[in-house]
Amino acid sequence: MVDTGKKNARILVFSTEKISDPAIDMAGLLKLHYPPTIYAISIPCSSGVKPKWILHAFEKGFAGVFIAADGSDCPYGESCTEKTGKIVSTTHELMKQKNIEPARLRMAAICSVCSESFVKQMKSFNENLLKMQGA
Amino acid sequence: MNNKLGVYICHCGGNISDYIDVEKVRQSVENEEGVFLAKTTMFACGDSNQKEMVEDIKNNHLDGVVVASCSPKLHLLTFRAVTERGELNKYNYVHANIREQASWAHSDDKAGATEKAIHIVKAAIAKVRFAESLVPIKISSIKSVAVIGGGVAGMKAAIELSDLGCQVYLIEREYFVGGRVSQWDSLFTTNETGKELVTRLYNDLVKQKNITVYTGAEVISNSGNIGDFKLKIKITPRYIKAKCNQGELQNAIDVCPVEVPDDFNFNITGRKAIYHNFPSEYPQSPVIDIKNCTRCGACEKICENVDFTQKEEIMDINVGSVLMATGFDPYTPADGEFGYNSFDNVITLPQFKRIIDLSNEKLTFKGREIKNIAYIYCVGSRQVEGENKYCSRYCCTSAIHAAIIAKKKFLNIYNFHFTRGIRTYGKQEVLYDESSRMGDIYLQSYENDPPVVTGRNDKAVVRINDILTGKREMEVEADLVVLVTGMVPRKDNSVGSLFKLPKGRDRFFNEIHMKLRPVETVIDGITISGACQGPKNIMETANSALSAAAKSYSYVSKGELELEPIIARIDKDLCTWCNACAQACPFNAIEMEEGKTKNVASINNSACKGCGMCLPVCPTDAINLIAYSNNEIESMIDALAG
Amino acid sequence: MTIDLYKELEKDVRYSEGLKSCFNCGVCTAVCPAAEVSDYDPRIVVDIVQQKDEAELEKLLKSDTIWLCGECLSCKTRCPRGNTPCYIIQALRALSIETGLFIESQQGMKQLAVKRIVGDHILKYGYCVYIDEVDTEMYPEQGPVWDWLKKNRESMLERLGTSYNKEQTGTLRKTSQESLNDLKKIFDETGATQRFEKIEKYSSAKAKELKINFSEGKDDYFKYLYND
Amino acid sequence: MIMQEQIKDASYDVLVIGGGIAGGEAALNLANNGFKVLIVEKDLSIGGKMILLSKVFPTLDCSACITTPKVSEISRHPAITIFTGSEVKKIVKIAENSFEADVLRYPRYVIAEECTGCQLCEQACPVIVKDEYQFNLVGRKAAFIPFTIASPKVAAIDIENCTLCGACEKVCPPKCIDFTQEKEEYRIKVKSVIIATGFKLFDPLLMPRYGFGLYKNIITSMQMERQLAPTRPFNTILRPGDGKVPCKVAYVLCTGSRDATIGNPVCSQICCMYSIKQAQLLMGALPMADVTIYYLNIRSFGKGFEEFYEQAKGMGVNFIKGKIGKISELENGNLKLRYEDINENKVKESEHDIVVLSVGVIANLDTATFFSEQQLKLDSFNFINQTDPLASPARTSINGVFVAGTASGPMDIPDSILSAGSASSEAMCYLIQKK
Repeated sequence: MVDTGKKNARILVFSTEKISDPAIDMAGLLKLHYPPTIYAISIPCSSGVKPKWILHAFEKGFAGVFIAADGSDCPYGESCTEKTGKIVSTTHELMKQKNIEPARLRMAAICSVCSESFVKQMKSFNENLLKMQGA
Repeated sequence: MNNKLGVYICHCGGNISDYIDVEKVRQSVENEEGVFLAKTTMFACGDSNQKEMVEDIKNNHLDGVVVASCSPKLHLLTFRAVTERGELNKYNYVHANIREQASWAHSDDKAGATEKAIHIVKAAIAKVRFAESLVPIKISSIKSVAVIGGGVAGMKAAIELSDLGCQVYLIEREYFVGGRVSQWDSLFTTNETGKELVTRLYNDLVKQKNITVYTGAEVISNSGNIGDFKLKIKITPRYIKAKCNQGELQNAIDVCPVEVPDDFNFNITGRKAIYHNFPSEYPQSPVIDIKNCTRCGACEKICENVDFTQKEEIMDINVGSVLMATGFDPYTPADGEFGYNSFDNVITLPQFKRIIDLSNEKLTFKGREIKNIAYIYCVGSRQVEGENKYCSRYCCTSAIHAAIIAKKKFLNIYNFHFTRGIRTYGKQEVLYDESSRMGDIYLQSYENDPPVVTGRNDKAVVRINDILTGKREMEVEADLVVLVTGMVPRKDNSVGSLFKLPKGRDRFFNEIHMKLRPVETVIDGITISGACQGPKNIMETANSALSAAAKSYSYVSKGELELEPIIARIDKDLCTWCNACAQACPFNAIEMEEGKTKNVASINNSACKGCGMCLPVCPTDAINLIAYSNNEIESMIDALAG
Repeated sequence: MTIDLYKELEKDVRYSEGLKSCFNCGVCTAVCPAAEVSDYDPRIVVDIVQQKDEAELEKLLKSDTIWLCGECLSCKTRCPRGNTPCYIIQALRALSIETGLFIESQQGMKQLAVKRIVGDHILKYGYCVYIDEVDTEMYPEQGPVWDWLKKNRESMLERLGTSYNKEQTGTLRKTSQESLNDLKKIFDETGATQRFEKIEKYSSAKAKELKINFSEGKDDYFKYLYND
Repeated sequence: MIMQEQIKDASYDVLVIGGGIAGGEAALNLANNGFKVLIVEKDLSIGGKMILLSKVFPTLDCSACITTPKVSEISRHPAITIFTGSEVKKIVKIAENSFEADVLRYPRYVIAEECTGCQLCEQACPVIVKDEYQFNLVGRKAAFIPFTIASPKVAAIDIENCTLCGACEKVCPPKCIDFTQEKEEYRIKVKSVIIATGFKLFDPLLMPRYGFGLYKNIITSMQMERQLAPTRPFNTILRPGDGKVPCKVAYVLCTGSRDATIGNPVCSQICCMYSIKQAQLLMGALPMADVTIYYLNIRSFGKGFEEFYEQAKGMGVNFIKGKIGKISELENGNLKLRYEDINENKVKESEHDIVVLSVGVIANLDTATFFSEQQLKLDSFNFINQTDPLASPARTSINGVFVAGTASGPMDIPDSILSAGSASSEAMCYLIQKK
């Protein structure tokens, strides 16, 4: 790796095949750069993320997990946002029990063209995680 | 577990290999567990590589395949087909996106991009080890299509689908079909009028036996899926009996005391609460605008066909595919934008076209004769500050055409075009030439210095620093200022939200891929056509309508469709039937099944859409989604973390 | 101005031939030899004419601009819309003389000098440029040898095989009175004579305004223009 | 002379003339709905012009990534037959749903089914001629495979230039070179015809004042496209005169478009965008390069095009409004461009080390000769006349004959694909209705 003098945080993104993944693809297409230590696993819907997967990621050394949620665009129904929110709060509880800062798990709705917002989210999340590392 | 895997890493002709050390990726993964062969290729999607992959799979009896290339939206299906030709079940294929999510996203950091690509490919390898052979779920598909929107796109698509043998429901929100085109007068290139074109189309339409046209109709709910959409349609009544005496009805219109702005004429004229737009339109029956009707009963007294007892109807229809043709709205300028709503002789292009159509002999507006007309281009398009960055593509030609028509129809018309560079692309260029020859004046403003409209006496003065005469400040005293407004997405796009159609950066409906799948959307079974997808002229609209019709037809023509077998699966040993999953399921796909020792959950395979909402709610972790099981996701996480 | 300049311009066939429609690509200016040595811009001229602005047209007719074109017609073969800016210039020049506006510009005023040299020479000799009229006072660039050549022109031109001043065939022959009469008739019929008279008339007024002696031939006013 | 007995009969539902992206898309639509299609392609490979492009605007997807999978789907499709290196000589409409077409298949002198594409013949061949697939930037052999992603990827012998030395025959492992092949004549019965013969690029030799062909460092946009393509002839961008990597590049828009002096008054619709695209690619490939686009009007009208234009401006591409008047060559091979900078109202000269002429779209006149007994009407620009452009853009003056893509006028790839969808859709209706 190029030593840029600053290491980036390793972030796992759960993206969704029809909504947020196209936005992440478009960020690439538009060459909107973000840290290369951000990895996406694409699933059908953000309300299908199991808390144990998130915990597994922290266990394996990810500094942060980000759920790029479908929001109101979800093709599977209105309840998606609420359900994804619930997963996040449940997982936050589990994280506290394991002494992982809840701030390491974030969620935001990323629509299919929200490339810029995705990149902005990633950069700020990365910055925050780095600060937490430093602290 | 698959343990004889083939991995292919694509250069993408430089798109990937310019930023990612493809050979290094190959070397880093060739010794991964289960990898039998790892190759790089210039174009994974090219014919010769596809052939090579087929040979590799057959000769070596590979049981899993990974291609690391572009986004799966482009080529997942391509490589699944390759896998199938290699006589391996296509679900043993996993796609790794190292272009959009690595080489392009990190083109500023080659080492970082390479490192990321290695992990992405390793994760795909981890996933493909767990991949299993699956059989697509077959569902029957109803040979009928709902076409939403009865403008030229919708009508053209409906006729086409009907010709091809489909049952078609044409659903129009307004009370008359024809959409925007019926509002235009003479059209470029044929000089046929909009009314004539629309009349021609609905004459074709009504000849077809298998088209049902609903006007005043809106889709209010949608359930179901490709092959079997269940739509509820609300039909508002016309308050006029189907068969009626035209003369009486005209009298009824005449006596109506209510006058409201006529939106068919973009509010430059008024109409009654009982009205129709123009004599030959379809359906041949006026309508009572019940929102504005005072129920005075004047019409009832004259015409026995007026019927206030008619009620709103809700219809259920069942279709295999939905074709969207909902069109556009003309941009409405903000108050004060180029004098709009500040000076009363500043109007929009659609209004101007109606004025030309409605004026005889003399061109008049608000009782004043019009001689000097200033056209200001790119209003609502190519905005420097506003959110419409796109070019509306039809407006240059349309404005020039209207200017020519005005000049030919009326005496002493002087046209002044305040442009930002004329875009009469293709053969439309001849129109630009023609208008110049007729003496129209063209001026062009600098990008950051748009024309300014002020008032003087009862005229509007348009001032510009003209590029073409070397920055000279020019001004025109205009009797009429026409704002050449572009196309914007429909203000009320609720039907789009109903179907969850994604929108592009321009907020129009978005296709999957402009070149590969130009009329399909990410929502299976729903196609888009015409200006709801983005600005288009009539010819382009007709082409896209016919393309969309052919695509919708292909969804329903065979009576059967294959669906992805990616559905939820219950581990009956772990399940304790608590009902949480059934409650979470938005599709009622989970039911209780009585077992010998205990009750367990059971998935209805044809109802399950594979969203996974049931997974996180299960207290015993007894549900997994096929292809997204704990094993698959966790091993991918391991690979990405490593 | 009471006269409608545009109506007048439109009567000129060179205007309708020259201007079909201009989309301001600037190729005429880019290939124009005059534009290479001055700030002459045929595109702007065409654009102004195309805009039909009476005041701007009047300005143009009073300007030096229209007198800068060399009438080489390079523009004709290059224009993507089939215009000929040069023809438009020719029509403008004619109109400028017709309306007397030419005297408002330095370059325009010189029409008198052109008329008195080229125009008068044709009527007098049948030649635009004739050796008898070329001297080193007016054409110092000919150099002192010219004085000798001119003095000995009869024997020299004889030796060179010309028909100088003789009523026979060959170069530099004398134009017969009959031909000169025909030329005069052509000038009368085509309006050239009338135009010459207009040039004289308007120039005379201008000379009066400038308080410069005006009569005929190489008078003070001619010299004022010629030496400018 | 071909004997009458040798004429081969065959029948299909639809004859698609032209195997470019429009013809291919139309054929696929028809075949996927169960119709039998014959594609007749004049060239040795299908994929038309698109397969030779670098990337496509405004997404910058690589063109090959879109074309090659389509091409391989077409060539694999059981309902599609492809004749490459073949020409339609004559079509006669006998009745509705009944056309007869005479097709001539020229010999490849290679047994296509047996050729493995090993390229040994190419190595052995001693004859070098200009490579038309690289637009004459480099040479090729007389025994050759058109280009690396050609379909079919099979060798052919360019018999015009072949010296019959036999070197290729000797090295060919499957012994598939066959100089005894003769042209074959087919009489094809079809029910409908789709014309997708595409367009021709304007030949800048017709505009001598730009000096193409005279000055070495003036190339066409298609030559630049090849230099930027993944299957490019050099591994970088070179100017042909001396092989120098250029750093000041000029694009001359409207070369052969919107220009009555060469008889083409209409706008070619694609040149603005492909030039902007090439400019962006050049700035990526040669970070030090300075790219200037000389334009009349920038016509970035399609979906995402205006944004793409703005992106180019943001990247530092220079846009100058003004048509180039003349180009002259300097001693060092650089070129001097003379133009009026309209925005500043000044005549200027600028020096560039390579000039790219953004050549326009011209009608392909082949189509005029297909029909002898019925008249296939052309428009005033020699494109196929659309008889009902607003309601049925694919219809022509002959019922049952449809037009797809640029055969009816200039258009970009998305519009060509939609037009092909429209043509195939109308053809399907025609076939179903007339059954």
